[in-house]
Amino acid sequence: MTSRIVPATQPGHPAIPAEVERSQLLEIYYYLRLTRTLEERLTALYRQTKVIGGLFRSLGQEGESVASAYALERGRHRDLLSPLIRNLGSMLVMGATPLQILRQYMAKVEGPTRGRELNIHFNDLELGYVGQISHLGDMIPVMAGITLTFKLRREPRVGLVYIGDGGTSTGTFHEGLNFAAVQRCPLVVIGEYNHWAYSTPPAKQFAVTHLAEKAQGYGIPTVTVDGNDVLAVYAAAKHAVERARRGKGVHFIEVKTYRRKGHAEHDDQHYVPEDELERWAKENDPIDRYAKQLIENEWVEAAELTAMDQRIRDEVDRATDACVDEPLPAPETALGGVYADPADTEKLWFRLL
Amino acid sequence: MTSRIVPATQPGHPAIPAEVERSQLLEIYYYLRLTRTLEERLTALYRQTKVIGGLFRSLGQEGESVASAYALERGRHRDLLSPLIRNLGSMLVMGATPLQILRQYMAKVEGPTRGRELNIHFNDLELGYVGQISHLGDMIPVMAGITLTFKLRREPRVGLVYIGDGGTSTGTFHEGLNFAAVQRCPLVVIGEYNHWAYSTPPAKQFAVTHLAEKAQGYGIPTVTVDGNDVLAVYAAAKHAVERARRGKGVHFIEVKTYRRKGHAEHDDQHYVPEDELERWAKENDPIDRYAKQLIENEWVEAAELTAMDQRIRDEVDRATDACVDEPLPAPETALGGVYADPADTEKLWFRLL
Amino acid sequence: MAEITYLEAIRQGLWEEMERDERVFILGEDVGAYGGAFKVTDGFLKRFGESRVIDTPISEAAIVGAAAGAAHMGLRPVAEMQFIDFISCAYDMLTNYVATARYRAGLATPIVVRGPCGGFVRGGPFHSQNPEAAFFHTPGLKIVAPATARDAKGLIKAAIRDDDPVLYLEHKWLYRRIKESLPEGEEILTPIGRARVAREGRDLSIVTYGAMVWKSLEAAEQLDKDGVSVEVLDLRTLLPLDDAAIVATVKKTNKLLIVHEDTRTGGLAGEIAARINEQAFEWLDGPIMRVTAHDVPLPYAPTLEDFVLPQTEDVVKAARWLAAY
Amino acid sequence: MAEITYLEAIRQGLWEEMERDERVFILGEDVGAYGGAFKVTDGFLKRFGESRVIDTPISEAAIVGAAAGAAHMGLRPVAEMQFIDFISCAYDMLTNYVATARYRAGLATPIVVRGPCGGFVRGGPFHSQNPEAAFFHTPGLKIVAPATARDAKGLIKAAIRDDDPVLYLEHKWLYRRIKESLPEGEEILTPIGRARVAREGRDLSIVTYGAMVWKSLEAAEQLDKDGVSVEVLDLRTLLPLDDAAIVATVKKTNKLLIVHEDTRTGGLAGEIAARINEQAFEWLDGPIMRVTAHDVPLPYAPTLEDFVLPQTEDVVKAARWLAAY
Ligand SMILES: Cc1ncc(C[n+]2csc(CCOP(=O)(O)OP(=O)(O)O)c2C)c(N)n1
Ligand SMILES: Cc1ncc(C[n+]2csc(CCOP(=O)(O)OP(=O)(O)O)c2C)c(N)n1
Ligand SMILES: [Mg+2]
Ligand SMILES: [Mg+2]
Repeated sequence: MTSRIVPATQPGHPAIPAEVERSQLLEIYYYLRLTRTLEERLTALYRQTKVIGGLFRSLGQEGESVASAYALERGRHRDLLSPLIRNLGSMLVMGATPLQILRQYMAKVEGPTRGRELNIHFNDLELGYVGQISHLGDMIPVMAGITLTFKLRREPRVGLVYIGDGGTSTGTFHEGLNFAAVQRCPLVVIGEYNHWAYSTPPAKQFAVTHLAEKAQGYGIPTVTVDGNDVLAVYAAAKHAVERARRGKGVHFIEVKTYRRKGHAEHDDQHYVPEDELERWAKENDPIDRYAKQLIENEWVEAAELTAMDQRIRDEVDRATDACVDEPLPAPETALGGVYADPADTEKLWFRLL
Repeated sequence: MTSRIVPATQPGHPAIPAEVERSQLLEIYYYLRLTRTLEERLTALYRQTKVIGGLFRSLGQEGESVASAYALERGRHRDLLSPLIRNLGSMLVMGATPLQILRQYMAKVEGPTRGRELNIHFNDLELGYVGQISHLGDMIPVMAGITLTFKLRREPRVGLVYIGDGGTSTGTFHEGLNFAAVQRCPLVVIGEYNHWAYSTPPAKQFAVTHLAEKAQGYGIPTVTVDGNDVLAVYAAAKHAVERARRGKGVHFIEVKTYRRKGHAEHDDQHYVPEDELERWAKENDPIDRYAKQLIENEWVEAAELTAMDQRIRDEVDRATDACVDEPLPAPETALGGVYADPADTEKLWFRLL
Repeated sequence: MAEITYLEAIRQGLWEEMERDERVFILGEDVGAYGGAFKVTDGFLKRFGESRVIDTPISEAAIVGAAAGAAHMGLRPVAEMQFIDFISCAYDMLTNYVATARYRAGLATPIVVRGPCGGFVRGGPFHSQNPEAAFFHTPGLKIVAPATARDAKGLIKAAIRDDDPVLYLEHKWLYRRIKESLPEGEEILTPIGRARVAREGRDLSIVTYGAMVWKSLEAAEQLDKDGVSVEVLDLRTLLPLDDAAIVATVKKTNKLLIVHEDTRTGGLAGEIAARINEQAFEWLDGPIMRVTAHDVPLPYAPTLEDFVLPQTEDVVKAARWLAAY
Repeated sequence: MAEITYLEAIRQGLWEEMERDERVFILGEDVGAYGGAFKVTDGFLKRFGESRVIDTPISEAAIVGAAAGAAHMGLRPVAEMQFIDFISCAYDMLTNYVATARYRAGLATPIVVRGPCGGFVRGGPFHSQNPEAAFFHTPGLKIVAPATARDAKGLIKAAIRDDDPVLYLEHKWLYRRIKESLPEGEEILTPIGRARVAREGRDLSIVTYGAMVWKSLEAAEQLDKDGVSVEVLDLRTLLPLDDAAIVATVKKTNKLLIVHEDTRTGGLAGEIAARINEQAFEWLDGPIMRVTAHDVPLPYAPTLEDFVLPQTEDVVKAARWLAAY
């Protein structure tokens, strides 16, 4: 039950970590870069006022999102995760497409929620992701129920859910995690210590030093890992996921990372101590670190990554072009699907005048 | 921040523990016996259907209630506690009277809530107790706010709040305790491990062994103590209370005890393992243990206790006689005091016909 | 054809659905070994085992949220609130997560949340609540409130089979007070969304639900002796309201008295009054009137509780007034 | 006399009360260093310090509960919900603990819970809610919803001085859209419980509140050109309703249109319709009608949001219909 800090992956270590294939290293890189490139595109679209509402970046946190999701079994009706707004990378790993994300952010009719919900609030239960609602913490009980079902049916499936350092203060986090722990649900919880909850620093959010300390109140094992070390996160998540799959119950992983943009694009981050952003960007960018590791260890060639970067840019370009001019949903479609039956909500009388 | 188990007070130890006066030993005994005698009287009244609604006993838990409250500074505008239904003893220590309790349970017009609320849901902020509502956990945030006020005003006052093993599963427990911990409120939390939450055993309530483990997620010190060892509870509470008073923040004390009656009088406890009740009654009754300790250590004479028992019976008799035939509140008083202004809620039209 | 209580009817309905469909399971506080605070699930643990009768921690938000998650995965959870008053702790989860899931995300969430509601039992302010008004304002949710043993059974079964989340309000004052002979063998299903004419009448309509159906029927009985013929409509489903049935009875009697146990302001009567204005204004021969509880938290003392809650005598007086209008 | 926005008016009201009364303090998420998500408390930390401007964890139930505790001790807490949608997480605390405290236990709980409500801002289902209906059904609570800058200021000040808990709903669509010149030096206090005639008229009354006051005034302007004279009543306080003002306008115009941004079923319009039936039925020359949002969670896409929410044009059409009745 004790917390241990997983040391950062050693740079210069020559062998590819056990159980990771070279192709997987590249695939992880693909998702990392895709996440960042896609978010940069979203930022551009946001500035052009094509994104509707707010934009939430995961800059600097792509590593933990991608690597943790990558530890799951993917495919139809396999493992299932529930992301937060900053887990775009996790969604992509599970099979959400840039086209879907772009459409959703621009509220297009062809988007996954047909314009009903914003940013990455959407699901594909078959592919394995269930969209959050805004109310922080609520997905923990829901994922407890989803993974309880896996357990009751004796399916070898695992769930994974994210919670921010701020989100751990909610009552639903507590109730859901405790419920899952008692039921020994096959659930992995990723606690994202990214130093901020909007403008609130950890010291005003809780009185412990590490999120992992919170896990101890639930009787579940926990580990703290350098969230910007992609392979360390992957290893920790893989361990927790396979443990859960073996029926050993809930596991809590704290990832230490840093939110390098404001809470959303409108936030000027004036509350952030000077130099802190720069330092994290320069010294501790998860993608830079990962790319360097791949190249320095001679696991891949620099040129492979450059080529992939270009392919990703093209992919995002194509997705953007495909949907940027698509229409918004037709007004009356707003009335469908509140219930299975009746299928449509009644149009109000004054609209018939 | 680590949990330690406070050893039970050594029987046979000859000196009265430091900082406890002989008169205090007797006063503690008085409250213990008063609690039990009063509850026995309530049981009799319940059987005569004079108690309205349910009756919740603290049999076997009087020790921790009385001893923890006794660690507070009492008097007008001093320390303040919030009890649960099984903390009748704590209320008595703070100055609630048997007459008030009897009136409240029988919904008498002269009762402290004039028939509006049940069992020990009532307050006297001057004397230092604030009544709970039924929704478990809600008093933790409220007590966080009360003790935050002590801190903001730099008053040397302390709050104490109880939570059951079951109640720790609520979201409000989590939110309130975390809030208080971050704010370093002068608050002592007594976690009552009494082995049951209605029919639910700890193993179905949480996945830790000790409630104290939960405190670790809040960054507050904690201790586990034999809840049926009156002086051990007192010592632990006194330590925590004075620590809080010195501005050191929240402290969590787990008391291990046992609920020897059903959840309420109607509960036949069929779910309790055989012999368990008998064993706790015989070997580990907090009042018996305490009385034995007082006498064997020659701190008091057995005859003193016997005399006090009789005085208490008389006191409870007098209180009962004083109120048992009192009237219930007049119907229309139900309309007063929803708001400060207007003072009365409107009587509905059909009552004017 | 044995007489069974309202409580036994709920129990039978649940039991039959669990026998019929292995996706149905129960979760809640003390529903297992204890069989539920009111014994609605007594014997279920023994019959269906620990994986279908789950004792939970005291965590209403987690109970409802976990039920939702299981429902997304194809199960049919029935969550018990020990008293319905505690549903307030899951208010966010039920209104924001559960009720919107189909609309915002195409997620089916066929859960039933059930629990004992209502007063007349000296339960005080936190064991007597009628929470329907707080959830009535929630597109995506359905709410049912049976008054009879037949509907208690028929609605729990229909709720479990419904593809949307249903809040099932069982009135604890009716638990052992109402008895009815139900045919064995026959499947009893009460359609959700359909009211029931509990008594036919000509002069005035009472629209009501829950325990107040019985008080209204008593009142109608008394009024009959005065020559006032009262029709009593038992709503059974509160969300969605059965507009057709409400409009039909108003068009028949031209006078409407709405009776509910819940407090007045913001109670369901308001919505019904608005709908009748919109749909049958010209048929009204008098104002739509309400008999409800007074706008105070429900107090504990019998004298106070009886004063605050609407009584048969109140319905009689109000109906007589309206009939004479 | 400078023009200030609705948002600035709230800010000024809060500021003045904090200057006036040192018992007043603010708590909420990001209210300190950040000055609140919408900057309502910008600069407060600097002026009043950390002990009167408290950044809290993300714990709405704890925020409201702690505010209640502090209020019992004599302080005057103002709790911010970052978006009012998150008040749902404190539903139990506000309705069961706070609202009943005076009644059940004689405990004064003078807290203000405030936060941005309402749609028209592409906020999607969880950043656009109008929660009044869920709390309207709560004896012991007061609810205010200013439409003008003057009332935004006058009501926050009155709410802080009120001896009972007040839910203060500030409409985020009005934050920077509404400007008004307020006299400096003069103390602005809007009495709680009193509606305001926002426009006088003869043919028909619109009773409304919040952002819909502006849409209704726009509609009235247009209708005026058609020769339909519309009176607009801005409720300002939702709980307790100002029955006298509502009845007065109905008795004057004999036609009532209730307009609210909230969804239809279970919205406040129902209660108003019921009260007018009870208090002014004979004065009605037509059915009480409602213009409200459609009964769906509020969707995100502009096309959808605009369709779901009531628009000026809807008010115009509905009023024209009712005027012609
Ligand atoms: C229950 C609830 N309260 C408040 C909010 C408003 N809110 C949205 S994000 C946020 C900060 C979240 O911080 P954290 O959990 O650390 O996640 P991060 O943004 O750092 O990824 C807040 C307060 C919310 N979404 N839900
Ligand atoms: C939020 C909430 N849910 C459910 C209940 C119903 N309930 C009352 S007491 C109780 C068991 C409490 O157990 P515990 O906290 O261990 O206290 P104990 O009875 O052992 O003193 C339950 C479930 C409640 N009062 N509040
Ligand atoms: Mg964070
Ligand atoms: Mg217990």
